[in-house]
Amino acid sequence: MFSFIRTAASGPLARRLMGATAGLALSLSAISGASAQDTIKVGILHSLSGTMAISETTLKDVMLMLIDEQNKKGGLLGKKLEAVVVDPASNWPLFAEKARELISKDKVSVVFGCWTSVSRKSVLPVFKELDSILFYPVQYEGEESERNVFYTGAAPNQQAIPAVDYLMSKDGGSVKRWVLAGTDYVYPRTTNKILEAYLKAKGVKEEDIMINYTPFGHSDWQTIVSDIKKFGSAGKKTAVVSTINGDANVPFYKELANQGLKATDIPVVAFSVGEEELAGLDTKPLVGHLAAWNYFESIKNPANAAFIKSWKEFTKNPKRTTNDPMEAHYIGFNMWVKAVEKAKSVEPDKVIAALPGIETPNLTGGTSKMLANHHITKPVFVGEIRGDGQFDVVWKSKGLVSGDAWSDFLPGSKDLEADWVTLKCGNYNKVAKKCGGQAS
Amino acid sequence: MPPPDFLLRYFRKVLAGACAMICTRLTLTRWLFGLLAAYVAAAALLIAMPHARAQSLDAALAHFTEDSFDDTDQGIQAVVASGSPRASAIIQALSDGRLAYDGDKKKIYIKTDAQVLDAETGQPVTPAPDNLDTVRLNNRLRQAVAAALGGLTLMSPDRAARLSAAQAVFKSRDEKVLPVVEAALAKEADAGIKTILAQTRAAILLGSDEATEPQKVEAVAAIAARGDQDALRILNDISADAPPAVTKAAQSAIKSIQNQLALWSAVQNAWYGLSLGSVLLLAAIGLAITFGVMGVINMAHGEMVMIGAYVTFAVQEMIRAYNPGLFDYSLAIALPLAFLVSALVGILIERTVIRFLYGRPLETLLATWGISLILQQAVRSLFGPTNREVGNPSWMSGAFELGGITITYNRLWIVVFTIAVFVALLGMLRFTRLGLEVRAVTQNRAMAASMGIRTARIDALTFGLGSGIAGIAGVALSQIDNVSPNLGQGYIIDSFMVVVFGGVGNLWGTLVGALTLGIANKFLEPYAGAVLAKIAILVFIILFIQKKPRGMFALKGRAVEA
Amino acid sequence: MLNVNAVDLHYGAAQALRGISLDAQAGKVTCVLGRNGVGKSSLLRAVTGRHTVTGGTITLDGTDIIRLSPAERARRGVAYVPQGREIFPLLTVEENLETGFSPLRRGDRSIPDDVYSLFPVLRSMLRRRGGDLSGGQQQQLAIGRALVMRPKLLLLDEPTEGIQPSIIKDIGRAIEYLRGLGDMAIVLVEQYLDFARELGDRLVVLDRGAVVYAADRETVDDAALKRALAI
Amino acid sequence: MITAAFVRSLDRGGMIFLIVLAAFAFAVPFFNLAFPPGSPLHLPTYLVALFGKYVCYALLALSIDLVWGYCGILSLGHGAFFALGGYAMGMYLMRQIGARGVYANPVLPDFMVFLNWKELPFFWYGFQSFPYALLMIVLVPGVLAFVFGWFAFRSRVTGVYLSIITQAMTYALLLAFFRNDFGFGGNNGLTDFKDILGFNVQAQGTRAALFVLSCVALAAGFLLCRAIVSSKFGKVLVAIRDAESRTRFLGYRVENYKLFVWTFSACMAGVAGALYVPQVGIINPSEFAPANSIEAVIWVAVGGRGTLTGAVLGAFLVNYAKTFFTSGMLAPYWLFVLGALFVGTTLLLPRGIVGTLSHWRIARTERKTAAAAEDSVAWAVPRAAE
Repeated sequence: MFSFIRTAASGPLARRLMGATAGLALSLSAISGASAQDTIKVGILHSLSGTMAISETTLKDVMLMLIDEQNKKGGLLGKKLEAVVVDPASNWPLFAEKARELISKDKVSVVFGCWTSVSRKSVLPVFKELDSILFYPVQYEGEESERNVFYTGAAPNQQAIPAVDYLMSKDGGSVKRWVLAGTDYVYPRTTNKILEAYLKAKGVKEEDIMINYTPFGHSDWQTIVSDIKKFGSAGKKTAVVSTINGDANVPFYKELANQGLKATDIPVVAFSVGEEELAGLDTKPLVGHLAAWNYFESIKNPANAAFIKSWKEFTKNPKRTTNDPMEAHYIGFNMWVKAVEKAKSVEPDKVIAALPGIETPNLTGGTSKMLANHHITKPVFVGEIRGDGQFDVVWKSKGLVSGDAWSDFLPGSKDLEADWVTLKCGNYNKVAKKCGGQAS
Repeated sequence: MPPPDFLLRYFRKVLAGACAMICTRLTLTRWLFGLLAAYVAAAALLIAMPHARAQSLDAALAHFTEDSFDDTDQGIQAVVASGSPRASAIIQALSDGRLAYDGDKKKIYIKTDAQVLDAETGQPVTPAPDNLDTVRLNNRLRQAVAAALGGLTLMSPDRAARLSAAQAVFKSRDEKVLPVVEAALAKEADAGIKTILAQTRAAILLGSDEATEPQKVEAVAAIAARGDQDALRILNDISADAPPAVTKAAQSAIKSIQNQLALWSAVQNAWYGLSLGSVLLLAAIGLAITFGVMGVINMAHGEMVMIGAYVTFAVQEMIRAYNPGLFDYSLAIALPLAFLVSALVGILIERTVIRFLYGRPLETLLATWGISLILQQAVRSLFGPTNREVGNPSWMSGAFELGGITITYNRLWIVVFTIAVFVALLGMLRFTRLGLEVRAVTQNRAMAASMGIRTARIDALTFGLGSGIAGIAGVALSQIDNVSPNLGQGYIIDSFMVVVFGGVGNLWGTLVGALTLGIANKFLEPYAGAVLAKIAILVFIILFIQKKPRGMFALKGRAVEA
Repeated sequence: MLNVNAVDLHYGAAQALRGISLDAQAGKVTCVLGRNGVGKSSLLRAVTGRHTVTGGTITLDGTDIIRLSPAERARRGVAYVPQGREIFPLLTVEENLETGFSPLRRGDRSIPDDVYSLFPVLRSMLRRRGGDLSGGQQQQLAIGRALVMRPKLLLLDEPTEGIQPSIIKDIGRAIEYLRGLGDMAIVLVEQYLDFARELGDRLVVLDRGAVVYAADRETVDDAALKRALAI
Repeated sequence: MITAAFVRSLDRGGMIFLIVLAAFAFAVPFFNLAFPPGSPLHLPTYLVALFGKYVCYALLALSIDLVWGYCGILSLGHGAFFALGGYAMGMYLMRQIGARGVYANPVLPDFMVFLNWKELPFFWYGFQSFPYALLMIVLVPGVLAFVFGWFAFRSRVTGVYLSIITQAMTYALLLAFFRNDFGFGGNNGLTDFKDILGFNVQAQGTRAALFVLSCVALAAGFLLCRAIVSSKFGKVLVAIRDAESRTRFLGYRVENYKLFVWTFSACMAGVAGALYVPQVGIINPSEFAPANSIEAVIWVAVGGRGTLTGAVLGAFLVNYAKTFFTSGMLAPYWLFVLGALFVGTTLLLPRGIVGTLSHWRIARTERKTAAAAEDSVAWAVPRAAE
C-alpha cells in the first residue's frame, strides 16, 4: 500500500497535477487582468434573487437607467460608462465576494449597492482594503462614517426625529404616548434607542413609551395590534413609530386596517414603507397613516416629473413607482459624475477627495450637498397614505437637514464627529480630541 | 315612550299618499323640518362661534381654495356655521376626497362619478372644468370633518347615517356638539343609537368644566357600562383635580373594567391562537396528505401555497380590469382556479420528478427543494420581485366586537374556511372512490395494485390533491399575508413542524397539532415576545419528537422509514 | 385460459423460477404443490406481475400480459389472494371488498351476493376494520375481495395456512362452488396435500423453481406425487 | 478481489486528491505573493479569498458527507455547527479589536456600545485568548451536537424526522441569533475584524496563510474521515446506513456509533466555520438559515455522497457555479441553476460525479472478473448452486 503511494507521488502524475493547478490559477488571473480600459465601469451590487430582490431589483434598474442617460449625454471624461451587474443573491458573504470581484476583477471605478445594513457591513472591509467607493442609498441607523462609503440615504436625524417632531406638533395630533414597533435588527434597535432618548429629552415619561420587536417576516400581528390598541386606550393621544421591515409590513397593515385602527385614532408613522411597499396593499383603509422620507413620488416638481417619465419609459411599465432609495441613487450618481469631472479622474482617492462639497439638484426641488462626514443634506417630508397608494405630503422641513453620522442622543456616540476633509477621521472624539479606533 | 316604528312608517305613508291632494300639509312638514334644521344650525353656530356673525356659504367655501390645512380647518367650521342646507353635502364630499377647487378662479366643486357640481349651488357644471385639485386633509382635519359630519347628520332620517354620526361624535367628544347631541337624544327612537348618544353626552360632560358633580358621577356610571377600552380611555382621561366623588367612582369603574378586560384578554388569546392555528392547519394540511399519506417530503409545498396566492392576484387583476362589480366574488372565483393550477403543477412535479424517487424520501426532499427554488425564481421573473396587491373583498374587511374582543372578518372567515376544507378533505377520503383508493394505496401499495387500482394514477392524484389544497390555502393566506415570491418560504418550516408534531399519516393529528401550536404560541407571546415564543415552540417540538418520535397521533405499523 | 410458458424469474442473482410452464383452464382448479422456497409463490408473483420475469411468456385468453402492470392484469381478470391475506387493516370490511371495484364499470360496481352467501360472516362484520378480524375471517375477506373483481383467473396462495379447520372447510366449499360456476380458472398454491388432493383437477409439483411432476386428478399416481413432494 | 480493487481505486482517488490539494495549497499563495500585481503570472488576491472560502466549504461538505454518505444521517442543520464555530472565531476576532473600535471602548464591541450595553455578557469572557477560542470552536458545536444526538439517537429518531428536527434546530438558532438581546450583534453579526494573532486579517500574507491553513485543515479532515470510514468502525457505520435495525440485532450499540460520528462531524463543521470567518470578514445569523444547510447538502450530492473526494469536489464545483452564475448577464438565473442541480442530481446522478465514475469503474472490473470467473468455473461445477 505504502509503496504504491510513494510511486504515485514521485511519478509524473504529481508533476502533471502541479502544473495543471498552476495553469488553472494562471488562466483565471489572466482573465481577470484583461479588462479593457476604454470604458469607465460602474459596479451595481444589488440582490436580484432571494428575499431582498423584492427591494433591490428596482435599484439595479434605476442605475442602468442613469448610466444609460449619462451615456446619451456623451459619457464621462470622453469615455462611455459601462454597468457591471452582479447578483449577491441576498446572501451576505456573497456580497463581500461580489464586491471583491467587482473591484479586483472587473476593475470598476465605483460601486452603487447594498440595501440592508448587514450587507453594507459585510462589504465594508473589502472597500477599505481595496480602496474603492461605495454609494449606499438606503436610510439606515447611522453610527458609521467610512472613508470609502458615501451615504445618500437618510440618517436617523433626517427621518426619524423630524417625523416624531411632526407628530408632537398640533398638526400631527399632539401625540403624547408612543409605541416604537420594529423588526428585531440593528436599524430599528438603534433608531428606537435614539428616539427613546429624544422623547425622554422632550419630557415623555417612561410609561408612555412601549417598545416591541418582532422577527423578520412576522406575519401574525393580531396580538401586537391589539396590544397597541390597548396601549392607546390610556387616554393620551397615541402614535406608532414603525421600523418594521420588508415583508412583515403588508400583514401588519392588513391587520391594522381590519382591526379598525384608523389613522385618526392611532396614526402609524413608518420609515421603511414607501411607494413600492404600498403597491402590495389596498391602501383605502390605511388613508392617513404616515411615512417619513426624503422623497415622495407625488411631489410636484419638473425634475421629478421628468425622472418619473423616463423611469416609466425605461422600464416600459406605466405602473412602476419611484421611491426614496431610487432618488438617493439619482443624487449619488450625479454627485459621483460631478466629482469625477472635477477630479478629471476616476481614481478613487481623487474622487473621494473631490466628493465632499459637491452639490447636485435632488428631485424635490432642492440641492443636496455631500458633507464632510460623507452623508448628504436632504429635505424631510412627512406624507400621509392616500387611497391610490401614493403619499400626500403634509409636512416638510424648513430647508435641508444635514445627515448626522453620529447621533447626539446615544451616550456612546454623542461625542463623536466625522469629518473626512479637515480631521480626516470618521469617528473623531471631541472630548478626547483624538481620532478613535483606526484613522484609516 | 316613543311611538313604535310601524306607526311612524304608517304616518309617513299617509303623508306621502296625501301629498298630491294636500300640498299645504307638505309645505307645513317641510317648514317644520326647516325650522328644526335652522334651530340645530343656530345652536351649533352659537356654541361654536359665540361672537361670529353668520357667514355666507360663499365666504366659508373660499377657505378651501388656499391648500393650507389651517385654512381648510377654518373652512370646515365656517361651512357648519353657515347653516346652509348644502353643508352636509359639502362636508361629506370633503370627507370622501371629492371636494375640489380651482386655484385660479377660487371656486369649489364637488366631484361625483358622472359630473362636477358647483359646491355652493349643487348644480352640475358644464363643461366640467379641468385642472381641479382635491382639497387635502390630514389626520387632524379628518377628525374635525368626522365631528362636523356627525353633528350635521345626527338627525338624518337614515338609521345607518345616524348610527355612524353617533359613533363619530362619540369619538370626537367635542364639547361644541353637546346641544346637538342632547337634541338628538331627545328625538332618537333607536335604542342602540340612543345608548351611544347618552354615552357621548356622558363623555362630554366628564370633560366639561361646567358639568356638576352629580352629573359627572352619573356620567362615570354611563361610561363604565360600556366596559371597553374606549371607556377606559375616557375614565383615564378624567383629570386628577376632579371632585373626589367623581375620581373615586372613576377609579372603581376603571378597576372593574380592567378586571373584565383581563378576562377577555384570555379569551382573546384563545381566539388568536385558534386563528393562528387554522392558518397553520391550512398551510400544513396539504403537506399532511403528501407527507403523511404518501411519505413524500415536498419541500416545494410552500411554493404551491404561493402559486395559489398568485392565482388570486391574477383573478383580482382580471376582475379589476374587466368587471369591477365582481370584486366581492373574486375569492370564490379564485378558489377553484387556485386548486386547479396548484394541483396541475403538483401533478406535473409528481409525474416528472417525484415518481422516480418513491422509497427514497431524502432524495425527494432534495429534489423538491430544488423545485421550490425554481418556482420561486420563476414567479419572480414572471410577476416581478415586489409584493402584489390582493385586496380583501368587503365581506372580509373590518371587524366586529364580541364582548371584549375584536374579531376581524378575515380571520373569522379563514377559521371557517379551514374547518370547511378539513371536513371536506376528511369526507373526500372517507366517502369517495378516490378517497378509498388513496387509503388502500397508502396501506398496501402492492395489494392495491393487485386489486386493479392504478397506483401511479392515485399517486399523481394524491399529490395533485395535496398541492391543490395548498393552492386554496394560498387563496386564504393572500388575505392576511403579502403576496410575494417569498410567501411559501415563511410557512414551510412551520408546516413541517405541525405535521411532525401531530403525527404523520393522520389528519386529526395535524388538526390537533396545528391548534396546539397556534394556541401555545399566542399564550406565550404576551410574556415572551414573538421571537422567543417561536424559539420556545421549536425547542419544544424538538424535545417532543425525542419522546414520541412519530408524533402525537402516530399510526402504528405505517410510518415513513428512511 | 392462463398459459405460462417457460418462465424464468430472478431475485437479483438468485434464480427462483426455471423455465416453468403451466396451464389453467376455466372451471378447473390447478393445484401447485411443493415445499417451502421451491418457487410456488414466485410463480404467482410472476403471474400477477408483482415481480418482473426474466424470460418466457404468460398469456391470458391468448393475449400476452407479460408487459402489463399488476393493476392492468387485475383489470383483465387476474384476482389474487396473497399469502398472509394482505387485508387493508384500516379499511372496514365493506371498504376492503369495495377495493375490488376498480376493474369494474361504474354500473357493475356492487358486491356479488355470492360473496355473502359463501362467507356469511362478512355480512355481519361490514363496519369492522379489516385489521381487527381474526385470521380465518381475514382469509374469507381476502377471497371475497378477489371475487368482487369478477375475475377470470383466481390465484390463491396457501389459503389454509394457519387457519382453523372449520374455516378451511368453508374455504374448500367456496372453491368447489366457484369451480362449479365453470367460468373461472383457479390456481391454488398449497402445502396441505389433502386439501389440494380433494380440490385439484390438476396437480403440479414444483421443486427448485421447476415443475417436477404434473398430472390430472384422474391420472395422478399418489406414490409418484408423494415422492415428488418428498424430494 | 473486487473489494481489493475497490479499495485500491478509492485509495488512488484519495491520493490524487491529496496531491492536488497540496499543489493547490502551494500554487495559490505562490502565484499570489511571488509575482507583483502587474505580472501576467500574478494571481489576484480576491481569488485567494475566493478559493479560501471554497476550501472552508469543502471541509463543511466533508463533515456532511461523513454523516450522510457513510451513516445515512441527512442533516439539514449542519450550517448551525459551521456558524457556531464561526461565531466562536468571530468573538475572538472582536475581542482583538480592543480599543480600535469606532467608539474606542477597550472591552465592549461596537454593537454593544451603541446599544447601551454596560458590561460584557459572561459568555464573552475568555474569548480574548486564542487557545480558549480554539477550544470553543470545537467544543461549542461539539457539545450542541452531542446533546442533540444523545436525545435523538437514543429515542431512535431517524430518516426524514431527524432531517426535519435538525432543520428546526438551526432555525431556532437563527431566530435566537437574530435577537439583539442575545448578545451576538443581531442581524449584523460580528464584523470589522482587525487582527488575528497580531497579524492584520486583510494583509495579503495573512490571507495566504489562512488559505494554506484551510487547505491543511481540509487535508487533515480528509485523512481523519478516511481513517474512520476505512476502519472497522466505518464498516459498522455503513452497515447502520444500509440496515440499521439489523446492525442493532447483531449487537452493535448503534446510537453510540451514530453519536460519535455525528459529534465528530459537528466539530469538523465548527473548524470549517472558524476558518471561514476571518477570510470572509463577517459572521451573521444568516449562516444558520436552513436554506444554507440544504445547499451544503447538495454540494455533497453533486460530488457523490459516500465518497470523500466527491464531497470536496462537489463543494468546489457548486460554489464555482455560484460565483459564475451570479455575475454579469446570468445574474438573475442563479436560483434556476441551483434548483436544476438539485433536481438533476437526485434524478439522473444519484451517486454524484465521483460515485458514478467509480461505479463505472467497478462495473467494468466486475464484468471482466465475471467473464474470467465464468471461463474458469464453467467446467468445474456443471450446475451452479442457487
